[in-house]
Amino acid sequence: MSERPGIMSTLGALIRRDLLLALRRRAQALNPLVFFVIVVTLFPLGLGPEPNLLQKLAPGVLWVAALLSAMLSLEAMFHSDFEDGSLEQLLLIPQPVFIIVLAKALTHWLLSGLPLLLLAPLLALWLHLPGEAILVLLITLALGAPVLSLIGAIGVALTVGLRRGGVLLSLLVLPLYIPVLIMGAGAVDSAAMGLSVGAQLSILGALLAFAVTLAPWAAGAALRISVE
Amino acid sequence: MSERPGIMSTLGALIRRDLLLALRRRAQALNPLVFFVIVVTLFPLGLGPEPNLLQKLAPGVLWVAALLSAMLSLEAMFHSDFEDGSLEQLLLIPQPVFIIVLAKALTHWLLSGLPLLLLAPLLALWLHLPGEAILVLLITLALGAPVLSLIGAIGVALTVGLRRGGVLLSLLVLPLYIPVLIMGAGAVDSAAMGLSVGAQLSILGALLAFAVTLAPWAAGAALRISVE
Amino acid sequence: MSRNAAHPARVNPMGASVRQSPREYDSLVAGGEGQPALTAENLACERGDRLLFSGLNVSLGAGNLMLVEGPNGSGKTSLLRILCGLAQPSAGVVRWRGEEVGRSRERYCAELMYLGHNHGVKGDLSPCENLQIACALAGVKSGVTPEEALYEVGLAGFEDAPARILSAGQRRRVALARLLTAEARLWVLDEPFTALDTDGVMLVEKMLERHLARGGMALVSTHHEVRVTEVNIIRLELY
Amino acid sequence: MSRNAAHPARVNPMGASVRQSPREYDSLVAGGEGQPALTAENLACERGDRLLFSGLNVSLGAGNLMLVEGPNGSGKTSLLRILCGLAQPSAGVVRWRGEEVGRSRERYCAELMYLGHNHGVKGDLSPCENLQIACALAGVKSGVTPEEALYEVGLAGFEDAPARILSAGQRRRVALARLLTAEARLWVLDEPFTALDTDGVMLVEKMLERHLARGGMALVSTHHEVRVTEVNIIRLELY
Amino acid sequence: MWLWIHKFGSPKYFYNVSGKILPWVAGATALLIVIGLYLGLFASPADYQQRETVRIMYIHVPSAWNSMFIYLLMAASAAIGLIWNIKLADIVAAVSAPIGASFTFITLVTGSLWGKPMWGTWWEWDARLTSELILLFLYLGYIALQSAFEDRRLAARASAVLAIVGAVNVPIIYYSVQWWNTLHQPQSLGVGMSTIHPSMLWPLLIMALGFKLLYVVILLMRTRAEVLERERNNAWVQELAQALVGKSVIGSANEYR
Ligand code: HEM
Ligand SMILES: Nc1ncnc2c1ncn2[C@@H]1O[C@H](COP(=O)(O)OP(=O)(O)OP(=O)(O)O)[C@@H](O)[C@H]1O
Ligand SMILES: Nc1ncnc2c1ncn2[C@@H]1O[C@H](COP(=O)(O)OP(=O)(O)OP(=O)(O)O)[C@@H](O)[C@H]1O
Ligand SMILES: [Mg+2]
Ligand SMILES: [Mg+2]
Repeated sequence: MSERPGIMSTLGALIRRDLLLALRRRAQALNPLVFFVIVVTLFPLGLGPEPNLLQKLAPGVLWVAALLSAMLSLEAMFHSDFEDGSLEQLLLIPQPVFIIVLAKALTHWLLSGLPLLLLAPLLALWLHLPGEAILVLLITLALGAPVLSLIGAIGVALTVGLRRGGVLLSLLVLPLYIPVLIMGAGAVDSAAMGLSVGAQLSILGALLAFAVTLAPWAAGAALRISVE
Repeated sequence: MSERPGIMSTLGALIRRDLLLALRRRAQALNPLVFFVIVVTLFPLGLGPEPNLLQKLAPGVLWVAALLSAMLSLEAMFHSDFEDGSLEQLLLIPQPVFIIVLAKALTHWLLSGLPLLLLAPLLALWLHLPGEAILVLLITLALGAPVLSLIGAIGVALTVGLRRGGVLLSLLVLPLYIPVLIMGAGAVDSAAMGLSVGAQLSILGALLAFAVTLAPWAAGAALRISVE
Repeated sequence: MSRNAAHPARVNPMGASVRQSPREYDSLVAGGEGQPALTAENLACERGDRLLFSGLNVSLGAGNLMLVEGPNGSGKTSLLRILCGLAQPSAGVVRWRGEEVGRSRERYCAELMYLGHNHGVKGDLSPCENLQIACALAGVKSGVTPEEALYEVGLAGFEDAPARILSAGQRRRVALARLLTAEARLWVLDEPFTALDTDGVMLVEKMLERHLARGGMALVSTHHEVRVTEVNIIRLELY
Repeated sequence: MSRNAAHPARVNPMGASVRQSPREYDSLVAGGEGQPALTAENLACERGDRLLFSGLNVSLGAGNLMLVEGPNGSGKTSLLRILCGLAQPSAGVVRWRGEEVGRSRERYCAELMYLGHNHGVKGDLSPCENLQIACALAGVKSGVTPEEALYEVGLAGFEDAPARILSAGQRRRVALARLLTAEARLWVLDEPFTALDTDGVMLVEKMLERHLARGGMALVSTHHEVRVTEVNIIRLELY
Repeated sequence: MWLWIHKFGSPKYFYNVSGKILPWVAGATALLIVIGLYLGLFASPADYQQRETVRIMYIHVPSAWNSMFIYLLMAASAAIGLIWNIKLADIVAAVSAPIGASFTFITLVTGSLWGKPMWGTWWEWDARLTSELILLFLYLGYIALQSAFEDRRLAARASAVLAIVGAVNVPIIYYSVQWWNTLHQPQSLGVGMSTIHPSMLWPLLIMALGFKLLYVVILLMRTRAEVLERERNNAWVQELAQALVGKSVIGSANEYR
């Protein structure tokens, strides 16, 4: 007979669960990263190898690729749990629903946002991005990627009951991602041209604070509705 | 007591089935198209609105977007059939397996490749692509999109038994898409610069012929393996 | 709290039905009458590291029902999938009318109906559309229309609702209706009674009886007692 | 062809087991002993255009077993999901210890275990890991370790294989083991006998008996006869 | 030939024979690589243009050759495994993939390290560089697919289909990349060296042979380990284990029962 677990220990247990599941499918857990790399390499192939052109494009391409890679791994957030009935079980744990969503968003970020930070410098080199701009890229990714995961969680929670929601999901989520994209790519672009980036970075920070406080609640409510 | 159906009538029945299913989920059937539009519009947002730069990018961006949109709708090709047991039923129809794959690839093309032809001119205009280049864009899409569907069918058939195969699928399929991308984007680029495009178009045609003859067999073999 | 009334749409007239003619199936071509049509020799199945069964022999002739029994995890599903040609045995061969099923896959499939744990009913289509498609793809048609088949399985009134909204048992019944629209000689049913109510169980038993009386064959895995009369029952005990 | 041998790993010692103490559950706090803990008044459920049931009253006290019976499509699953708070009724309220379950969701969930048609066993994790996670997330733990629970449900030896490779019935048993590791007052089981062999059915019956004897409550939908002795059975007939 | 394939395809025969060959091949490999390295790093002259950095070539070029050679070998043995159902061929294909991927990776890394001093950039979208990168993706896809299947037999068959499709595509990819680059970029940073001095050629060839043999050694070792693992329930492996330890250390076929 032990105590009913507290909120933090539940959050920990949920994250541990999802990381364990990811570990069991290592090949899949690496996939957002791989997708990021592949999309970034597609562009030179589609656009030609001119270094000058590539450098100009680099901020936009890197950020669009990061955004797509975050978006495409969103669907896995709840999908298998929904299919095998685990999601119903999760909704019946004696904790507020937003905890589930928060745990899912955190795991998504750990698996899709964080690894990008490690690989982004390499890809930025491929696209001939200058050094200071790479630093700014990392900062924008560090601030922006969690926002993508959190906003994404709302979208997935809304579409989880629908089969083949995949691309419907992108339709819902992409418009919300656009501010992040504009600020992120804009900051890197400014840095590459030697301009100051303070304004964009603080807006990104504000978006992050906003998303952390609001997204879990919205996503929790969405989840309860769409599982019924 | 009627006759055992012939190959062509089975193919027809399979395609009708998949189109009917798509019709029932109209919102999803439109999604490859919507995704194409979204990706193309993301670029001006990530890169800034300079017309010259955009025109230079247009061939690459349009083709990369077409490729991603085809790729992302691939997963739906077999996924729900696998989950609900329909795929086993399909594998037990008294016809060679490649028929199933061929029907799936054709439906995929009807839903993801064909509609792009209608929307591509509009998007090309947004990106300031000149008129002759738009014509070439349409020709390359007409030749290339079926190749994407056919090669994609191999990838999906290989991963259908694996849960969360989504991004693994892209890893398998994207390297195989590269020749199509290079030729397609290359032809549009040449056309925009006023060069001749005959060589690229004939290579695309050859790729199409190649894919039509070989992909269904490979995908059929893959399907039988991965459903076991 | 407890109310009792017969549900009109569910009264099942299978017994009195004259829709499905009791005509015999065409007699077996190869092997002749009385010869087993489905045979398997020395089958073995290994899953992961475990040997589920080995040295298993199966032979099934016209009018025979084979019940595959065994506790959970003993390999019933694995065996049925192998016998359908959906999975490969680790040793042994399965033959249909003397030919290896791997070789003559299409001829075998034309006479085979399989119903697995997942029954392949598309939720987005109505029961009627589900059956029409199954009909268009199947080998030989029995002449029973989808509407008639749905009536037989007690789904009158649900023909045109999307199958997604049906209950677990109702969806199972749609899958069962497929057996009626096709003229399949061999039925392979993996736990066909799952999710069915008592009416439904009786319906399946009636269907089996009629199928066997016409000279059909059936392979059924189940944990229930199957009450069919006057048929040749072979029990295959896995353990 | 037919072989007979007891399968040693599946001999189930539930009857003789001393692991799960027959200690009573803590007596109900609100409402007092003997008062029903779960009540629902005037419940109605409409799906699509059909009214499945209306004016339904449910009340369940310590030691009571409620069997929800009815033909396929009569609304059993819909009712159970409503009583769990997973779905909203179109009319009426569900109360747990006098409080509306929508309001006091977390307190209700701490004492509730639900087992649906889809049982939520993760195929990528081993049965043991599945149970550990369920334990970490559950309300009150019973003190039975995952290993012990798996032993009770006859899965000794399968603790560490990925659950994906288990057979349909074995996966169901993993889900059942969850009931043992948590100290839930109310069990809601939707067709718990699905896919189980006769041993498995007996196991569930034993588990139910013991749960009820300890003052637990259970809501079970089923098409089978449930053979539990000495308990207060309430039948709810849907049609 | 057919008989030979079947005989050599038997895991036990392979295990015994490869056990005898392995030390010799390993010795030859070590010898060649040591000689090659000595010649390359000390005995050969520095390039008048590239100076000492040219020595990266003795690693870079042999790994580049290996990376392509191994892919073809992998696809061929996967095809043999698929068509004739020979377990050993499946194992060889499965085991080759990570080795090939490593050589590809080494090529990319050494190439990049070389590119910085030579071209002033870590990476250039040159045709050969790009196709090497795509080759790495093909390897990674193959490995990911292989590891995504539980059942080894299915994994082998599915990834064999992929390897064959990939092999059909490798030339297409290679030529289209070449086309793409020459189309867009006339100014070429050619990687090829048409004339190479014998004092550099010899160490290069020796290193190339050494790397080929290195692949063979790793292949044999990993294949032997894999054979033991997959055949662990067979009598001959059990005997081997018993001979080694004196008792059966490996789980029996029916450990769950
Ligand atoms: C990441 C960068 C690089 C990659 C991926 C790369 C890749 C390759 C590949 C695949 C080959 C074998 C080509 C064949 O046999 O057809 C090769 C050969 C070679 N590479 Fe590189 N390379 C890179 C950078 C460099 C650099 C910077 C140099 C020196 C300037 C260089 C010099 C050579 C030479 C001399 C050969 C042998 C020439 C031949 O066989 O034709 N590589 N490289
Ligand atoms: N979303 C929906 N829209 C319309 N009708 C629905 C919906 N979901 C369920 N139904 C209908 O509700 C009825 C009851 O379904 P439910 O799953 O509760 O039945 P059940 O008693 O559990 O049956 P079974 O024994 O087959 O499991 C069915 O007739 C079904 O058609
Ligand atoms: N891919 C696999 N790898 C390893 N073992 C497997 C795999 N698939 C199934 N098994 C094992 O094979 C055994 C038989 O499975 P099968 O589904 O055939 O059983 P069953 O007799 O149908 O059981 P049930 O009555 O529960 O449906 C199970 O013990 C299962 O663990
Ligand atoms: Mg089974
Ligand atoms: Mg139900």
